[in-house]
Amino acid sequence: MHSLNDPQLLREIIMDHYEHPRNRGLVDDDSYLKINMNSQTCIDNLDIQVKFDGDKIEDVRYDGEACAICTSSTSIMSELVKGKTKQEAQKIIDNYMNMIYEKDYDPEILEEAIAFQNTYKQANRIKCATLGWNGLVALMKESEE
Amino acid sequence: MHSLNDPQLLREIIMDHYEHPRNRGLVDDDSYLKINMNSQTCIDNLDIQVKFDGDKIEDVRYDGEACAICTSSTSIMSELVKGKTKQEAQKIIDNYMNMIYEKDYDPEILEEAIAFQNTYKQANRIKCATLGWNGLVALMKESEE
Amino acid sequence: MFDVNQIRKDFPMLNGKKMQGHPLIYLDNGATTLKPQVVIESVCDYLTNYSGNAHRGDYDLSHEVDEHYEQSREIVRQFINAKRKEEIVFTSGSTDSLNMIAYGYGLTHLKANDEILITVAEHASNTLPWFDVARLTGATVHYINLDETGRLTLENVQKAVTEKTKIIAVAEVTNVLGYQAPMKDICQFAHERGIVVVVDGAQSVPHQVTDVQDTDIDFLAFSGHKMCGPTGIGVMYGKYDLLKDMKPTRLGGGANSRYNSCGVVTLKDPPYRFEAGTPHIEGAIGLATAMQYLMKIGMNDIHEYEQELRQYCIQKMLQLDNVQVYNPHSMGAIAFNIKGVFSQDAASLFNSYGIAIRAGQHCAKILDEFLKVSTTLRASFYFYNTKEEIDAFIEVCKKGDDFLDAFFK
Amino acid sequence: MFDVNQIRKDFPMLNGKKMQGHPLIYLDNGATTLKPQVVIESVCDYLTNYSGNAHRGDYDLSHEVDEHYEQSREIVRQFINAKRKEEIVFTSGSTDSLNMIAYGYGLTHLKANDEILITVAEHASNTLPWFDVARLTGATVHYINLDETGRLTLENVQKAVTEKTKIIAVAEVTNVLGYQAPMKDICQFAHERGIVVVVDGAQSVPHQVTDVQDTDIDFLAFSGHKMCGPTGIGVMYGKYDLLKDMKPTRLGGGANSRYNSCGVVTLKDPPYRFEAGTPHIEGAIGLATAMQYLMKIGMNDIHEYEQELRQYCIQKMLQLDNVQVYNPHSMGAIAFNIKGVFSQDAASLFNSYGIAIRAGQHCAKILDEFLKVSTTLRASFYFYNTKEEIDAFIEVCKKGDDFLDAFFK
Ligand SMILES: Cc1ncc(COP(=O)(O)O)c(C=O)c1O
Ligand SMILES: Cc1ncc(COP(=O)(O)O)c(C=O)c1O
Repeated sequence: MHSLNDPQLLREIIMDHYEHPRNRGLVDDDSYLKINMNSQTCIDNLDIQVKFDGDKIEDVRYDGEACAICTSSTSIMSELVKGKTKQEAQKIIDNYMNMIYEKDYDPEILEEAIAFQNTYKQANRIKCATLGWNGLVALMKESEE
Repeated sequence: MHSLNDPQLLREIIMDHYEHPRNRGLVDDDSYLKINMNSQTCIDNLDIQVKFDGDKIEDVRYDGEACAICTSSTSIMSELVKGKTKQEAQKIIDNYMNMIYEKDYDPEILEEAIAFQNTYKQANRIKCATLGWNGLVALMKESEE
Repeated sequence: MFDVNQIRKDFPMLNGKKMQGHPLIYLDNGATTLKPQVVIESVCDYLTNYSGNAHRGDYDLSHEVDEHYEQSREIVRQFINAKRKEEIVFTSGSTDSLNMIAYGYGLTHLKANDEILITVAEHASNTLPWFDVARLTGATVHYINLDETGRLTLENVQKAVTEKTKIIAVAEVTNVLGYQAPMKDICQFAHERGIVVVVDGAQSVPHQVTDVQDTDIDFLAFSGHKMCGPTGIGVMYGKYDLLKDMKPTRLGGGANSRYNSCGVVTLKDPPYRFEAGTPHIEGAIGLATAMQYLMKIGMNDIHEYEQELRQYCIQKMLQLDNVQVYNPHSMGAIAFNIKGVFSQDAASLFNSYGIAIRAGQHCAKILDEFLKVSTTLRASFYFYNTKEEIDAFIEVCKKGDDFLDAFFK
Repeated sequence: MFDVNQIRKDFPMLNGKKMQGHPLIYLDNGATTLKPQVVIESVCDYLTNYSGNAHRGDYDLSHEVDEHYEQSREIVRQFINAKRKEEIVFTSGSTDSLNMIAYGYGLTHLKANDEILITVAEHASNTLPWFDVARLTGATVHYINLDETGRLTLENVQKAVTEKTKIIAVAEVTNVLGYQAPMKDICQFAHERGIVVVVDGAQSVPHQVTDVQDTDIDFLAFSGHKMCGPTGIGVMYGKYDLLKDMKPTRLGGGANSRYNSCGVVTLKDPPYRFEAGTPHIEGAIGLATAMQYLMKIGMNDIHEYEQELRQYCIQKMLQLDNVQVYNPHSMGAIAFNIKGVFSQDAASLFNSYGIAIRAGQHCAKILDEFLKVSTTLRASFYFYNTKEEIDAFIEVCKKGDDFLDAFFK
């Protein structure tokens, strides 16, 4: 677990994922579900792809144009949920959203995603910090249909 | 001249012209100029006809649907200007408008039209008390073109 | 508990405003309504304390505006009990809303020989756009007959509907005759036949409980200023699927998400695609405040009290020989005339006693073909009116014959 | 004499409003502007003291509203020096005005193969309606090239015009690059060829003297909220003869003088035919008050002071290595980026110091094809900004690289 009280560390996490985003780049593979997430009030515009294997999230990909907050939160998300079951992913998502919306959450489970714990102080960035996550939610829902 | 201070008399003038409008009814005669006056903010809707003979106003006619103030002010106007030269009519019109808009005017020249001297107290009736008169003005102008 | 004297304290215009030297008696609520202090304050609050743009900018002030604006949408949703807040589109008023429906939905869904049903009691704003859309598409406008009192009944709707009927556009309460249409029954009948029901709620939404899910209407239009809100703001409600299938009538900033120089445009989802340009922000906020104010008093109580006022007034008017009432049994405005007095002259007389009522055709200009009088007087109440005001109104009705008094006081 | 400290006292938002703990530095005036106390008061005055309907009713209150409303029209006429007040149409904003022109004039006057000229720097509200009107009529939208700095020149207009050109629709000052178009020359050239010139004045009318008779433009659109006025109100100016020849985009109460059940409609004369429904009364009144306020300060002085501010700011910015300015020589907003920082992240950093600036495409979404950057930051001034505010802004520009500070303060 990362120290919650070391802004320098949290900041480095965000910069690291912004400058070296993990799982970035789309694949040309019909077995992935795909969604375009574009924030209607800002510039972020990402395509998200998820491959499910039964109950499992086998892969997460994304690409597009987005700010640091959006890019790195999506990168961290992709690492966190890859290989997890939908149920496990849902628990991570729930905790993340709780953190963003200032409710109780379990920092342990969020790992690097705790870097976004201050988002509420700049409420206009919430849309950036959740864009990729909401894309995942939408695709998980779609996979159930 | 009528007593300016006898509301009862002024009122009778208006009622008389409302109930027995003079020169009412249109004629089917191309030598008359014609205009439709309909107040865009109230219900009054009159057609006005004027026959000019050179510089002289030979006849004034009107018909339509209008309130008491509009009907009787038009009736009185028709009597006042019939047979007058355009110049004479213009003087009457100017005095009438001055009275309506609370400027200096000569009551003598307005004869029965002084019944409308209180119009400014109910400013929303100005449009009624001037509709027919404005029709005359428009036709006089047209006759010059 | 409904306490009108307490309520009146909320309205600055009822505390000191005079007309012709008399305290204002405002009985033209069908045209527009007075504003309570809370609404005035909420408008000023925006202008004074957080006057930024909504949906724009990337700073806290803009976010603050956004939150207020979207919160207002949510309050409107509650007020009419819509399923989702995305079904609430802010417009500049009923007229704008009805035009958006006619040109945005009607124009794109009607074809030659389709039929649009309206009534002769509709307001111009629910008539003229349909004439024009009919002209453009080759569809035709037909009239549902009113019954002999002027009421819209399910039976007459059933008689008027044909295979070709695609849209029924009617007022829930009409602005001159004030009858309530049986919206729920009409919708049920219409929906069985795939007909879309457009409701002009300008005179109903301010005065009674509105539940769009219960009546199941497809579109609803109403204005803020007729329900204690600011002018220049109104609402178009539409079922989400219908909105998705509809074209905006105004294009521009905020309505599109992407486009390029070749003209390829991607519209945003409802409601944003319909709100191009900077919206009337303090209008939306003021309207939401008005709705909260109304909900706090209670729409049921408001409705009941207004009906009580109307009964009280009608009973007194029916006792007067010189007064003709055209709609004693409806629930909205009272349409009447003073016998032998042109409506405009009569309105002037009321004015001279400080009473605001309206004369004319009330923008329902084809109604004269039904009522057979070309103009009427209209007295319309709101929950802040009182029986004492009605008593004063009745006294002036009695003076009707002396209508020139107004001119010589 | 122009005294900014005196002027700032008129604006409640400049006296106490904070953002992220810092006094607000508002540099997003291109999006919307702050409101002086007199405007707030005139809006409240209507809502509090004479909240009736305009053009309606037959009593003094309604007449009083009418007078204020029409007086507001006259003040707008003065402000832009139109020939007649009947050439002033109140709308809900620039977007509404531009759509009214495109659909009310363009749609009825364009035919297949006619050409509409715009530029890639136009705001979405002066682009999308023309795309749609072109689609509906078979006309085509062509682009006038900007020069290498992003400026619209007469030469390039001349090059773009063909026999088929019917309409030129351009911003007098564009909202991202802020260059001033030579409107008078363009109009002269266009009118010799019977081309109608539509001007988007959203970013020019608030900041400089506007004289529609001198430039001879045919149509002008602008918004109240970008010039100290309320939201939800704007103006469409049109030469009277063009307005007479134009179809309203909204039909309804107040716009028609007569109609019957057969669909025969007689429209009122301009401007009333374009103002169907209850207008935004306090909006028009508030806008007129804003214009009086601006005229009292003097539009020339305002313009001069704003240019001085811009120069001051540009000079400081050009000294910074980490800042790229895209339009050092224009006169409107400053378009720039902090090198290596995504615009939205940068805006966030400014926010954390209480500075409101905007990031994004600024509703001119096809400009990226010209600037070759997909998004920029935009700082836009108004006459109440100061050099001290610019100094603070420059300090944050310098901190650009630490943009995540915003997140960890
Ligand atoms: C150049 C330009 N045109 C049009 C508009 C649209 O103005 P409004 O949002 O007030 O309709 C704007 C404002 O963003 C603008 O800058
Ligand atoms: C039944 C009805 N529909 C529509 C309207 C138009 O409302 P607005 O003038 O607010 O657009 C009115 C108001 O006069 C009305 O009474």
